Amino acid sequence: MTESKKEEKKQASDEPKNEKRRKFLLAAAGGVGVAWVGAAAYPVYKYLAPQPVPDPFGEDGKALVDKISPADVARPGTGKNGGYASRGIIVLRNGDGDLKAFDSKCTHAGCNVEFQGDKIHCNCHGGNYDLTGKNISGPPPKPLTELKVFEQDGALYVSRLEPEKKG
Amino acid sequence: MNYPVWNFPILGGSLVVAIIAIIHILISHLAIGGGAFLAVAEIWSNKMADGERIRKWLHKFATFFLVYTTVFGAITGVGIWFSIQLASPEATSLLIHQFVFAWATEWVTFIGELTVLYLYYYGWNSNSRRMQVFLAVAYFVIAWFSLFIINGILTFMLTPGAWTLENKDIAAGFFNPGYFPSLFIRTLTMFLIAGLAGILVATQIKDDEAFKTKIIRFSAKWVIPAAILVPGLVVWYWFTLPESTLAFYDAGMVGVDGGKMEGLARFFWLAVTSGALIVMGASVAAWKPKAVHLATAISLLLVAQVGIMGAEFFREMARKPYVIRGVLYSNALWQHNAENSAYMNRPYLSEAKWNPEIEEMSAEHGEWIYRLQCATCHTLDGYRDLTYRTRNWTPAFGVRFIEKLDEQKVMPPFQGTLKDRAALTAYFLNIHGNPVTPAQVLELYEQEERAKAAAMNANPKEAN
Amino acid sequence: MNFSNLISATLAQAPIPAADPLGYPMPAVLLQLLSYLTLALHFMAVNFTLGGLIYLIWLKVRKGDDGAKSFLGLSLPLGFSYLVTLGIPPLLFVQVMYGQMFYSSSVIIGAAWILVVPLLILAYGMLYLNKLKKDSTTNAQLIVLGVALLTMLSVGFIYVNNLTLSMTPDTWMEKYAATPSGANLNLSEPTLFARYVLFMSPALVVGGAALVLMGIFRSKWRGNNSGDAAGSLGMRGLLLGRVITAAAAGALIAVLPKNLLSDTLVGAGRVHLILGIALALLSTALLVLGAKKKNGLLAVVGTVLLVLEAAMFVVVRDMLRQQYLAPQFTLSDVSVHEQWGMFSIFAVSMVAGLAFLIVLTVKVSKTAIAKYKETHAG
Amino acid sequence: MDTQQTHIPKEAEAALPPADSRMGKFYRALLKRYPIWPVIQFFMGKKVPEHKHSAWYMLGGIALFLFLIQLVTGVLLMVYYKPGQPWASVNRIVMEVPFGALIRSIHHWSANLMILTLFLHMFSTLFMKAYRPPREGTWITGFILLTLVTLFGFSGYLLPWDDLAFFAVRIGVSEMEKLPVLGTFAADLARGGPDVSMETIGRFYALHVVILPLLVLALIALHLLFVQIQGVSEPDTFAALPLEKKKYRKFFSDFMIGEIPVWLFMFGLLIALSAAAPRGLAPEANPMGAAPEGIKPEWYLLAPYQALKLFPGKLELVGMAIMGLGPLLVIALPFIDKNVPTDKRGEMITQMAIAGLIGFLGMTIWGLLS
Repeated sequence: MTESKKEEKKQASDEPKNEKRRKFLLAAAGGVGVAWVGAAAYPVYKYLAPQPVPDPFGEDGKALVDKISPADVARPGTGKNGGYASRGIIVLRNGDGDLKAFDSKCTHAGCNVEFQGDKIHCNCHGGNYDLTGKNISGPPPKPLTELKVFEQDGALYVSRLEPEKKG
Repeated sequence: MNYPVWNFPILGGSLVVAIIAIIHILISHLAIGGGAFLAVAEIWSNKMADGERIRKWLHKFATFFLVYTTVFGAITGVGIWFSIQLASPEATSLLIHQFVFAWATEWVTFIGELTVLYLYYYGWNSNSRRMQVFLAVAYFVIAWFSLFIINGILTFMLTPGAWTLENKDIAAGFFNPGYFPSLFIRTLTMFLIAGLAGILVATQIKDDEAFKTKIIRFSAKWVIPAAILVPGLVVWYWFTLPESTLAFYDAGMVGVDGGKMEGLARFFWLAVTSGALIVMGASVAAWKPKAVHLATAISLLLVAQVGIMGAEFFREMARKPYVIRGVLYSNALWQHNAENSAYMNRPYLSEAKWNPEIEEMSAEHGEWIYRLQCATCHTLDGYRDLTYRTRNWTPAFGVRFIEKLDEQKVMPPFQGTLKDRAALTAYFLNIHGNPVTPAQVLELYEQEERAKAAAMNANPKEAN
Repeated sequence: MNFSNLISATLAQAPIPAADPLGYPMPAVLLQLLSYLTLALHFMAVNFTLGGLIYLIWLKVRKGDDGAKSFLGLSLPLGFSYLVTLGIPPLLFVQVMYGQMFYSSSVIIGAAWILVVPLLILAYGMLYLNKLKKDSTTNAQLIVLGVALLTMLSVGFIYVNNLTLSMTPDTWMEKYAATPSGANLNLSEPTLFARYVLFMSPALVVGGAALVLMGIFRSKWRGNNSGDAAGSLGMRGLLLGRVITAAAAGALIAVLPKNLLSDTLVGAGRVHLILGIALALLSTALLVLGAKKKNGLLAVVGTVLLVLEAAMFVVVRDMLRQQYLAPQFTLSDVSVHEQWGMFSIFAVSMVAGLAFLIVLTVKVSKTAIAKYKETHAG
Repeated sequence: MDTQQTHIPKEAEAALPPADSRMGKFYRALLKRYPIWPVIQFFMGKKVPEHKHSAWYMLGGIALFLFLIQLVTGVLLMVYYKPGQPWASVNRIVMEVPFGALIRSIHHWSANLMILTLFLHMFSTLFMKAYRPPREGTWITGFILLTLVTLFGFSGYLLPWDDLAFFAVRIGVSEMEKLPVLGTFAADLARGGPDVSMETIGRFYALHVVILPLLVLALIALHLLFVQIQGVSEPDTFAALPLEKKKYRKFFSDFMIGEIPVWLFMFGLLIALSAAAPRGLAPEANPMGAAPEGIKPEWYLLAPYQALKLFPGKLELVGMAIMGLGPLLVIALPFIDKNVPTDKRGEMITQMAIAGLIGFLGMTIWGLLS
């Protein structure tokens, strides 16, 4: 093989390789560039990112129930829609005389549900829960979130329900 | 207290240092990275068919480089030294006495740099090719050693590591925790700046697009190492920073003009943004070298300049309120004195050396405390101005605030007695057109304290 | 601010700061030695650049020798950069030894002191402007060089102000109280102007010596008389410089407090002064002779003696300073914490570095001189 | 195979990437559907003359870039700004929202730099005499844009509802009140009442975020269209050159791409200014309290403010009349000075413009110092 042929062959085999290398380098450079731009854009993301929502139960672990007084749910079978920490709530007294409270946000699409005496109903898509908060018919996939409710100084308060079962 | 305090108006001493230093750092980085650029371009030109042309262009680069780095670089370097003597004599003295031979060794590199650069530049026409390459490489190596040395002293101030005033362990102080990340970041930044300077000189190539394209693409490549590696190095550097600095950074995301140390966060993001802008700008230049003109190239260097401003301000602010962290406060109060309550509670003026026999509780009392204790960092109506910061002060608030000056850990503790605090408060209140005397301030403060104490006795729960 | 009446009455004690807690990094004698050596070299560079600049302006005004003009135009920026660089070690060592005094006086004249930085940039930049813009008109060049001269003279003036102030702590408090920004000069110092002229006038001598050397070698390498005009200008200027310096020295002696003078000029002080004067006479004689006979060796020896002479006077200057400060401060007051390890790193790197530079410079100069001879022969 | 008749002209074929490449296919498909080749060709032909004052041509682009920054940061600020609780919401942006102070400072500095750039743009156009016919339209739209941007600044100044904003705007609008005949009517309309109040916020807010942006965008489009159609004006010295000595740079894309790093620097400068001198928030406006010390309008309104002080008492109206004449003269320039190359009158106008510039700068500096 003569020198010039060798050269030619070398060139021929180099070209696609060089092209490949070029493409790889360009992609790598692009990647580095995008990473830098991303870093510089982080402040904008951070500006728009939602601020952490404060704990509804505050420092002492409880929240005042709004628009429902103890008298409203004095008798078994009564219940009412109200609010706590700018969210919706349903407080009811069941047949056994126990006071129960549920966050009124429907587990299906987030509408606020309504206490209807024998059941809890969602007007948006017709979901139903029983008075223990269990989803019994319609689209809701999960029971309502139950809260611990108690009376203190003539007003109702709710706090996070301690999980009963563990493990 | 040991030295007089330079009350430079509007800017304040520290900003004078910063302005000179920021200019110097861009140029000094160019002075070192440019050496590598010269060396690589020399070798490159030897391998190229149009080597002679490249060298002709390189001569232009070398002329720009020589004038720019020796005139502005060398003198601003000396200028930093001039300004730190004025702004913080006590700290400068400490650094000089600890690192005098490090500085002297750095001076050997200066002489070496200069001489080799002159041999290279003035021997352009007579030296052999090999000699020119050798000189360029030698220049870079010697110049880089000057960074190697000064970097030890610079990083020492923020992270003195295992060094203490007692052990005087120079090796521990020099190769402190921040030393290596900082050294690598600066080295890569140097290459980047050299590349940007190369682009600038390339804009002077007229009427030959192909050659201009070649040189600009060559120069733009010098940004790549920094673009890839600096982010990782910054993370490393971040982990060497004192915890309190990081806490200031976190607190500094929000807030403006007072209270929080938000400057730390702002300048950090200035550095990051500038990095991104340089990567974008250099990519644009490499993509369309034909479009690059003088204003384009100058803009790239100016972006580097604001980036350096961000990074260096960050480094300086990270040290707040110390000038040598954990050893000496910015206003020349030694840490060991600050921990000694007997020292801190002495009547300030009678202990201060630079006291022209000012009478206690006189009208000038507060002014002299301001001049000797506050003016190292603050001015009245310029940089970090106290007129603005004390605008809402009441007599009692001022006295209380000064007592807890160091509560947020961004200022040194106050030295002096209750009377000193009252006098200083009176001084600021007078600036706002409230003509109270120190004695009146003291009286008002004590009244309020008594009322508070009475309220506390009456209703301990409510007064908290 | 009405402090002045308050102050002048009081202030029995000057506010001298405490010495640095780290102490001296090696015995004061060695620090002094290093400082003398480097300061002498710094003064040589200052005098070469300043003197060269004065000669260059003279030559431009009088439309003198072109060879001397281009030599000066080319070498002044280099001289300036060595002036600055050689100024670093003496400034470093004065801060180590006399830091308390030096920092205090620097702050007191802070505004003027920081002005040194822009002034240096201006002067240096003008010297390069003169070199790079060869095609500008004579008037434009004269303006450029005139600015450089004025700025250099002002920098020298600020230095003399600072260093005299650093020796007179009794005057500090009044100045500091009056202007917190440091917009002060030490104009009340009686020795100020005599000292200033004494430090600036050797410029004519050193610059003259440089012209003499340049003239001799130019004629030699070119094998003609093209360097004669420069040589004779240098010689005449040198003699004029000597006369002015001697007059300034006389003036300084006249205004110096007598006890300081007599305390300085005993023992070592007297020896150094006499040696200095002897060296001055000898170097002048050698340079004049060298210029007349076009003898390169004589002129080179004469120039080297100038450095030694400068070193002698630098020693006398320091001894005078010690007498000034004697009531408040002596070098032996300060503790010593030796840093021999660091010192040896410095010493080794300096010796190795200088050796490397000398070898390299000789090598490069040889090819350059060969090329010069080749181009200009005949 | 595509059987459709291709409408791609031959010149386009030559200029486009090869037909088998991805971009080539895309462009061809595009041109087949939308035959805009002549438009593209027109833009591609736009040239910028190259001479030693070429750098001034970048100012328009810089101003546009800063305007885009204003749009983006303005929208970001609107996310948290509440015209019902102006001060509290701005305070929240500054003190609580991460990087809120930074975004607000960028908005502030970009506004200032934009106005500065526009001033420079106007004066460079003036001194290069680029306003002469047939470019009257560009000149007039440009001048209106400058006025609108000043209004932008004025209306935006009030929105944080702090002490400084309140009194500065109160002063500004009451100047308007002094105008004869319709003064009070117009001022009341602007304020929504006899004094600056929360009512004013609503008006200024609507002006600042809806009306002015729409107007400015429309005018920018018109301004740019004029420039595109008529091309960049050539200064006399350049126009007089023989054709072979005239050097041009293609606007698309050489000039524009070369300007990108300049924009990047402007962005860096904005961040640097915001880091070094963040925009502060004064205490909430208190219409009953005393005005804060040293209250002054923004720097770009200082010159007329200071000049008005020269006309005390009843002379103020005279002053306002004289100052009203200034803008009118500026608008009328292309109708007064139209000869190419510059004649005696043109030179006189240049000298008058220099005098005007010096007067403006002098008044501004005087205002800053006093």
